[in-house]
Amino acid sequence: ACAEKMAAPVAVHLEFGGGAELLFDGVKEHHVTLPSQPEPWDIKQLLVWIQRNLLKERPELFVQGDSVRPGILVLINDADWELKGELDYQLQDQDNIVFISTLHGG
Amino acid sequence: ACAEKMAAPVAVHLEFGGGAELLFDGVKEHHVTLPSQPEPWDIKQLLVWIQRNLLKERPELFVQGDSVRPGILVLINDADWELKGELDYQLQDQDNIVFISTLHGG
Amino acid sequence: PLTTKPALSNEDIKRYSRQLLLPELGVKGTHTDRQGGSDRGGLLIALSGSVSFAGQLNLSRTSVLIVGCGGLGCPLAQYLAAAGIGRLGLLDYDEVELSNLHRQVLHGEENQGQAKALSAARAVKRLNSTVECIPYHLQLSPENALQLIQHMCWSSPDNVPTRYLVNDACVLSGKPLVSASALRMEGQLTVYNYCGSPCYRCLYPVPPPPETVTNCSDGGVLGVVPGIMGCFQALEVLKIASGQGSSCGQQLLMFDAQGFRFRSIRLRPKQVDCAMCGESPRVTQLIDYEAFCGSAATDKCRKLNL
Amino acid sequence: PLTTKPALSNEDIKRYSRQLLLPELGVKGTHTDRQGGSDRGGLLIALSGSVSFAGQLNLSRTSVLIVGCGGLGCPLAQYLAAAGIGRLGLLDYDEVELSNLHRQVLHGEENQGQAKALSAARAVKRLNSTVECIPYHLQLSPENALQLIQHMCWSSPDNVPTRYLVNDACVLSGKPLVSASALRMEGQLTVYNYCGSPCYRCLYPVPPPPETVTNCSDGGVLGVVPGIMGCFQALEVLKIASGQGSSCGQQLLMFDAQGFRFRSIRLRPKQVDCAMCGESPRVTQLIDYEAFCGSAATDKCRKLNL
Ligand SMILES: [Zn+2]
Ligand SMILES: [Zn+2]
Repeated sequence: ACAEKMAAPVAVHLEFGGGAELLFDGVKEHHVTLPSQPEPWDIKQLLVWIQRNLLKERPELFVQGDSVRPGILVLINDADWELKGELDYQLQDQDNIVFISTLHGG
Repeated sequence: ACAEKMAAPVAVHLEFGGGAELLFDGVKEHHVTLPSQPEPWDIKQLLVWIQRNLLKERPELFVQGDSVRPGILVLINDADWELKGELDYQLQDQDNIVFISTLHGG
Repeated sequence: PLTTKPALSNEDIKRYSRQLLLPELGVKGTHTDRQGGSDRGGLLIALSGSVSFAGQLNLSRTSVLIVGCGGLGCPLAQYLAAAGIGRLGLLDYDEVELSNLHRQVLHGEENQGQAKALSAARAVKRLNSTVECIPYHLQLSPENALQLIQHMCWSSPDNVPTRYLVNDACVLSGKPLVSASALRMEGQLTVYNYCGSPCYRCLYPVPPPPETVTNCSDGGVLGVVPGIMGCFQALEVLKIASGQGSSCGQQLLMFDAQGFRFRSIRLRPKQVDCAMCGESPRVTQLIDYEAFCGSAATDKCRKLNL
Repeated sequence: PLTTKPALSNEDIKRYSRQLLLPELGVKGTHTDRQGGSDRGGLLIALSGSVSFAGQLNLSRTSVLIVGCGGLGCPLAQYLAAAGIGRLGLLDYDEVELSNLHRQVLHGEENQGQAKALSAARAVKRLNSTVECIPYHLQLSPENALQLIQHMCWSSPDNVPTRYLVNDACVLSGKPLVSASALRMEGQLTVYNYCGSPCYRCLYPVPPPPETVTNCSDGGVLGVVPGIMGCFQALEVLKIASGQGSSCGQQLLMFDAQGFRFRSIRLRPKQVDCAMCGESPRVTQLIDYEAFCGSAATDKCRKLNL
């Protein structure tokens, strides 16, 4: 009975770039499956999940409050997350989410 | 009765580049629909169709015999046509076919 | 102000003949049949001067200020000067060091210790003495920025406070900002404040915490990566200056040199609530950017720490 | 043959310090946490020389022959020299003309009339005198090609006969060929004869009819487009030479500068029936390429016609 109320697991493709990958052992691409839960997954919950499951140290370099820290841009399927609802965007199966740190070198 | 034996019309996206577009009034992209015909369309027939319907002059700069002239590379859905059967490849609806002339400048 | 060239000289036509053949820069609307050898006709038309070289003249009437004569600024200055930009402002407060030469290719070994702005200006002059080249050996500041961008289209990378300063000065002066950066084996490119595209603050309203900012001294960089990104900047500046327009507005181009991958991202439009370019801007003049960002506008101190 | 450097000098470490920070070139396996400022530790390790700089040493042991010191060869030579390649052969039969300067940025106004190979070599020396730089003011021919590529990794663009000549010499010597071209506002890049990727003849077994070949004198080119393509070549040569390997094998990269679009195409593998690199090659030594292609290996005559 409980299972009927649960959303199915969601498989998403996460990418980190511009230096953000250095917080994830230098690994730029991660294929992950988010488990079933009563409500649909949104970006806000994804950030919590990443902090608990992928990010092993120095969370302050990745998140600030319940969002990403200033200077990190989030892309949902190759578009700026601002165009998609930011933290409230509901993840779809096979979504591609990119976290890109702004570069400052030259 | 005849209609049942005919293949449906095929919409394909044609692109010309590397200078080949100059034989088509400088237009690089063409969305065309190939009419119904008894057999499926293949690249060999597409070349004839292009010669009759798009290419207005100097066919010798585009075709040689029943193939493209040496120095033009054909790409089927972003892959070298050699990987797809070359002239015998059967066109699918929404295929992307690129004709690219090799550049020699520097 | 830049003196307006009425027409191209014979010398100009000879120098730029290969790019005058492009319909985008020279012979408008005559690009039929270049393929078949009849293009020689095109060049003859070009050389006889019987058509207007609108794009090239536009270039010769454009001023560009390059903020930073480093890994990005060197190729940028080089290709803008080669193409015949009218005026080039070359700004850098720093001097040439040996560790710059793996990527800052306008400078030479003999220029070590010299002001980068002067060294770059000399190199540019060797390439094209018809470009009006103005070296600025100084730090861009809220006091001098607005004056420096009089009559100038912009282009810049730098540290975080200078990025906000350049952005704000561009918005206040209504100039586009062709911005790039490179670190390790990655590059990013965006054209800000251009035809409805966002400004830097629309994208990054809050500066990043200083401890999250890595520069080339810290992170390293393969020299040819800023080379590529600086060339990309030059391309977009030339397209804007010649009148074709940039195709990078409201886009972020990301380049991964390791995997040789490009990704083009659709960005948000100009934000109505942006503090700088929005409908009721809260920032109406240049401010103290070091205080705003909590970090210095040079990385000199960091270098000295090593 | 190139003398093998046992280790980097202190001067080398200073000059290349920014690229030695890259795990790909210098400090292997220590790229943790650069983000947070602890990268300073990385640089200290690099400067103390306590690790092997394998990638940088590989570069210093690599010879590259650049065929053509023009729009592509200039940025290529510039960034290979800056990065610390060991030996650079600079080959060009031509002299510097005013109409070259909009894209051939290693040369200056004062070099007009001089051999391009010599002018380029002088510019490269200014940038990095530690690179062994050999100018060849001559035409590449079936007689000299195999000797010139002794101990050399290759890279080249040019007219059609020279392209086949370079390809065949590379196959016979087992060298990769990083090849690019640029015309109008387009560029193409491929790495031939490298790790199972095809050779030029696998892709183009029959030369194009001479009347279909357009060069920069005919078609025009925006100077920064070969600038970008030459930087791409430099990147791939550096990746191959440092030991990372190219990511462009069996790929054709097409760049459209007008729309700022990149497209990467999967190419056919090495062809078993290729006349040059196939299982039973029909061509086993260099041939007469002007006869094979039905055109001259220079575009000098065409220029004189104008
Ligand atoms: Zn804004
Ligand atoms: Zn082959």
